[in-house]
Amino acid sequence: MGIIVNRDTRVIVQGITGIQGNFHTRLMLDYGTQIVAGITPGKGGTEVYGVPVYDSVSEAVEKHSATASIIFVPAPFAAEAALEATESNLKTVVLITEHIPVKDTIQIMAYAKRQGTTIIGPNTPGIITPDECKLGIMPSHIFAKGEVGIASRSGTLTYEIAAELTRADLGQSTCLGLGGDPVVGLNFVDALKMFRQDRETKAVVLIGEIGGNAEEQAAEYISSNLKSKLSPLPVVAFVAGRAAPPGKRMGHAGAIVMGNTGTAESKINAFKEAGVDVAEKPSDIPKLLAEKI
Amino acid sequence: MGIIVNRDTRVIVQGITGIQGNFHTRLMLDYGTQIVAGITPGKGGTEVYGVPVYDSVSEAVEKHSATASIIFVPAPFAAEAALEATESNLKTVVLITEHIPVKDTIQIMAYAKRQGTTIIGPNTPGIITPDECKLGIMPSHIFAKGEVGIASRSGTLTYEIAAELTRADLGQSTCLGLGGDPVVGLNFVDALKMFRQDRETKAVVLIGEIGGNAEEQAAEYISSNLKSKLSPLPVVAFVAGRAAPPGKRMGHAGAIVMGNTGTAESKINAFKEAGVDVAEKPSDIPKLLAEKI
Amino acid sequence: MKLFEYEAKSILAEYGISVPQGALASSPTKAKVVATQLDAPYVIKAQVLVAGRGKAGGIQFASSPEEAAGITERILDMKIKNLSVNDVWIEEKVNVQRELYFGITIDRARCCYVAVASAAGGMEIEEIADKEPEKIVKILIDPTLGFRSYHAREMARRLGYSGKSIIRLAKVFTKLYVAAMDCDAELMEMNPLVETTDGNFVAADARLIIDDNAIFRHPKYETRFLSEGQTELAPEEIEARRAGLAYVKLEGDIGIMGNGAGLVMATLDTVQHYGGSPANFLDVGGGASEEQVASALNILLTDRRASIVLINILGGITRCDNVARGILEAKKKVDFTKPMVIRLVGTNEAEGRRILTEAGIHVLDSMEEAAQMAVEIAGGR
Amino acid sequence: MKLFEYEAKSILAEYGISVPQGALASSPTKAKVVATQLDAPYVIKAQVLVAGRGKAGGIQFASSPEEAAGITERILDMKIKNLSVNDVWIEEKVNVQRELYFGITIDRARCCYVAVASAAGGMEIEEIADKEPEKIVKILIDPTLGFRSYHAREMARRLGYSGKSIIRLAKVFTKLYVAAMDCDAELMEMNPLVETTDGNFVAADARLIIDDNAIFRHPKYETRFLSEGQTELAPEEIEARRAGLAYVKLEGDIGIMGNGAGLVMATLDTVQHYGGSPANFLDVGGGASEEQVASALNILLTDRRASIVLINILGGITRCDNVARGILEAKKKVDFTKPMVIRLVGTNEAEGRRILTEAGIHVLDSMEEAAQMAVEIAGGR
Repeated sequence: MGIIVNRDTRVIVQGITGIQGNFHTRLMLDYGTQIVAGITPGKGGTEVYGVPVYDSVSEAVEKHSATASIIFVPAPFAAEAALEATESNLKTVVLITEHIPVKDTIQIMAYAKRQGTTIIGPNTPGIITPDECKLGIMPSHIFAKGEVGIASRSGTLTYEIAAELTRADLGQSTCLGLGGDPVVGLNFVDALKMFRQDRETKAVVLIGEIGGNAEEQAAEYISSNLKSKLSPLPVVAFVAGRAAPPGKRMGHAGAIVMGNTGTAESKINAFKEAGVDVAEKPSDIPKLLAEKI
Repeated sequence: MGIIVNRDTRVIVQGITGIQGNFHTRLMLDYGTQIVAGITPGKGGTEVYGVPVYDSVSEAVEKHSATASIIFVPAPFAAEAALEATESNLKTVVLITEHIPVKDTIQIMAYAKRQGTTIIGPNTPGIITPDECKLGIMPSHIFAKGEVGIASRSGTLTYEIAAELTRADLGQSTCLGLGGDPVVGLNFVDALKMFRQDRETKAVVLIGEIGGNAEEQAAEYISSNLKSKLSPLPVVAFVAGRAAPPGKRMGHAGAIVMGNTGTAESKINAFKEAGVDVAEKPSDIPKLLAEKI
Repeated sequence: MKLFEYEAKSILAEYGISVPQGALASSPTKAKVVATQLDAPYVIKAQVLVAGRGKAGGIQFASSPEEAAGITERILDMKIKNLSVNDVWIEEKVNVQRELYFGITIDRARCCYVAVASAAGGMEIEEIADKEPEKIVKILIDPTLGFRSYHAREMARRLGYSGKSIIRLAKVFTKLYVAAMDCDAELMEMNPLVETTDGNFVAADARLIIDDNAIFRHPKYETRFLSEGQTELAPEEIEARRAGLAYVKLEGDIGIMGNGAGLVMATLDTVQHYGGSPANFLDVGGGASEEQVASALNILLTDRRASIVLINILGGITRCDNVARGILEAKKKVDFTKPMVIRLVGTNEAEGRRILTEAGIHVLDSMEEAAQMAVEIAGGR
Repeated sequence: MKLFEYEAKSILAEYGISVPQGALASSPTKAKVVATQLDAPYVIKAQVLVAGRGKAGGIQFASSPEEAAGITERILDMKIKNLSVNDVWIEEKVNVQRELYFGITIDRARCCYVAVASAAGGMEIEEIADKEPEKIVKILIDPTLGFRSYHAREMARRLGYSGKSIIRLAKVFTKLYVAAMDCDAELMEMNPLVETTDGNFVAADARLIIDDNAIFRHPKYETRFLSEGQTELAPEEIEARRAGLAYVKLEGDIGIMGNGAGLVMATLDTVQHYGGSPANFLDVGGGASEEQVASALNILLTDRRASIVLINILGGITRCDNVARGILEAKKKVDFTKPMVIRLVGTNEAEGRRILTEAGIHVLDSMEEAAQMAVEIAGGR
């Protein structure tokens, strides 16, 4: 169980013959992810770690009944790759690539919405349902199967927190990297809706950061939907970037305070008003969670 | 009754202050069409025959609960007008304008499909449900209320045939001009599906011409759907352009034989194979129809 | 509007598609000069706006500038499907490994553009579709998405290519698509698109038809659209176009005009039905003015092959009295006359009839009656 | 990437939007020369890449070329929010009837571009949103449809315009949209967009931020993106950008680096939580090489304000042994040293620890422990 990916997910890797694509294909195969095909235009007919490579997504999807794609294609070509995957009616597309122009991302999202494809990312570490399927670049060993869902806008900070949880014997149902760009496919509210439907997930950790208002929207969703006595879902949050100055991008294209919008304070206050515990430091999260499960 | 338009249709006229728009607004009002507003950007606040003029469709639709639009805007601006009407969620848009670039028409149709808007035309005389609503430029006096549906790719030829029918006491349920362009919003199959659902329509006349394969598709639809004993719908056809040479546009942008496709012979044969009577001359139609009703 | 091969090729070149080196020549002397600057052997091609010039001898080969001059002379003397040849295009012959077809056109039924490719190039696409339909690869183009690099690669793959050739060929396809959209093309094709012996792709022939309705977006073609010698249109057709009339020249002897494309086509058909032969199609359109009717009639009256004129007007927006006045005006201007059969009904019919009857012109009620009478009169001559 | 006002205005002019006549000057002498060619009165504006230059005295008026020269001298001597002023833009003052705001930016939550207009121009849009939200008109732009003429007219109408002004103003809006899309703008605005006393619309100030990720599509800005004096970035920030690192200069004394934006932000927050003050944000990114780690550390070691360096690495893709080697390499190159607190866990952790421990550097397990220790050491100095 968990959300979006599981042991039945049949994956193609777009950009499988590149350095990143090749490297992570091996790691994902090692983890047990069902990788059924790879795509690199002009390299059809070759193999990578026994995975057959095709020239086009449609050919691979047709021959291998793939349901998901993970994209390692460089930024200038990533939008085309994502559109190609979306046109082939894949259910899930994980867009690892960083530095995709936002104009391209906007186009991808509009088309994905029409096609009913879920896009994760761009600029995401991917998604992992421990012991079932890893569709991403996260270090595998820090995750353990369990009942905590994680949705995060940050990569290594997620690893930090997942590792803390695992150490505290709080395994994860699914850990979902939303992506560090200003425009991404899934946001916290989407993640919460899915975790709420997942029988395995008993609590959720949201890892936010400065920029945009995805955390504020999550807080609003939580206070109107997840506080009901019938289906309560405990949520704990962390927000990075209290020390960030306005107008500066903090590494992620999406992590920027513009005027008064997108500050850590605003997000933390919104969460608190929605009754969500906000951790001061990453290491506080297991404690806060333990009280709720 | 009839299809698409009736006495409840609430119409806006886009381009109401132009020569054509003004002229036909008067004729449509005379016919009893409910024209609730007109649009000409920059002329908001004025009136035409007592009809209030607005700067934008959204404003007019909001204030007058319009359900349909008829467009008299010149070709270079007609696409924008049609997109504006479509965005405002009107049910029906009649695009009278001739000479719209086909690239623009393709874009209009794609957007209309997404929005669920029915586009009639471009390059159409419009649609009339006799005694209820005229949304077009056809001469009113030749039509009479009755049970024959007409769908046609041609304007004056439709008048010719409608007049023959009226003279023969065969009134019309709705008379629909599909438009003379290569790409139009409704085709014969769409019209047949609607006429089939209409309780008032007892028989249909299809007026085709050379170019494309809309007639062939109609024939296919008829033989698989309208021959059943449960819901038979008699259809009589006429196809103009037997004398037309290949490679030449016969007045309409859409009336052109390309190689072997789009010939009158092909269409006539398709109809005959589907069991549809094809009139040799327009005046034969009432006779052919009279046998069926 | 059809463009000449050399014009279409210069557009392809602008968009980065390889075309053979070549130049235009309107005389044997010029042909020799330009050939000298190119590498032999040469292909010499009549620049005419009809398909099938190859079969008519309009494409020939030469191995020296002298030979090129001789061939140019012969081609410039030809008439190809009734069109004279004003120019030839002389280009370097490419080394063919394989001939492909690739084009962008419109799928009317699906309301979209369509990309069509075939591994069998060089023939007309309709012929390929007829003879080797299995060799045709089509992709319908989603208007909001466009024709993408991966669509192009998928087409290349389905044509049987693999490896780097897929990418090279796909780039040519996408460039053609962009060119076609920018040009408002109704049809833009490379046929053959040649895969050369060294693995490059070169458009050895190109065809471009611009959507007449989009000419206003392409000002450089606007005057060309109305000028003679630059189109496949007959002089009368150009004249009609300038007057805003839809006119097509045919082979018969009954001049025909009417209002509305469908009605005029039906009039032609009815004339043919009764054994007559139309000299033309002429639609004065909806709401024609006195002047338009007069110019239209003038075209018919001055057409020497038309022995009789048949006019079929069903007045809706068009007013019968305007038509009647236009007819009299045109008759006045042309100093000879022809028998006229006129059918005139609809808006302001009484007034129109009165005007014509007073001028001694007989007016009929029915299209069929009129057509029949016209055929009889033409036959009697 | 932020563009200077004068650059943004030249782009607007290319797209047919009216801007005041003006010219650039980098000295009082040049200012006098260019002013002579313009009509007085003049506006003289510091060309700096920060908002709020008006309040800082960076925008002044002059009524003669001599006065323009004097003002230019004073403005060129200023520092505006720590940035020196290299150029002023001198332009003709427009006759203001009304000041509007119009801009195109991104709606992150809705995944689309958004057009924002206000009848209250001249203030920052956030300020308008704060103070007069009812004056803001927004249209979300459907990505497959774009911002259409009728959207622009509807916005003009909702700003209170009527008649021909709607059409004139809408044309300016749609031109800005096209320019913004062509430039891959993250933000493009005219503020104020002035309605002049004679009813025209003139962009009196303009701002353009190009999406850094799209710079590859705009080759003319590519070198500019990495060069000093042309951006609001500090020299260290430029150096980091050249090395492919994400770096932001801050005001404190604890130099911080780590891998991953979120982790580094959390490190800063934790340092602040324990009472310390970060000197910077520095993310070496995922899978950093030895060299990248070395260049990153070099930036921290040479930053005079940073009295101590805190390194926080959680190895996933990034290998701890590479990080350790990079640290030693950087230390070797810089001839002075600073206290270092290093937290290093994850992939190849054992090897990384061994390398550092052998070099006498102490390695910690926990981010919080490391942050706390760094704050203590910095405080002890």
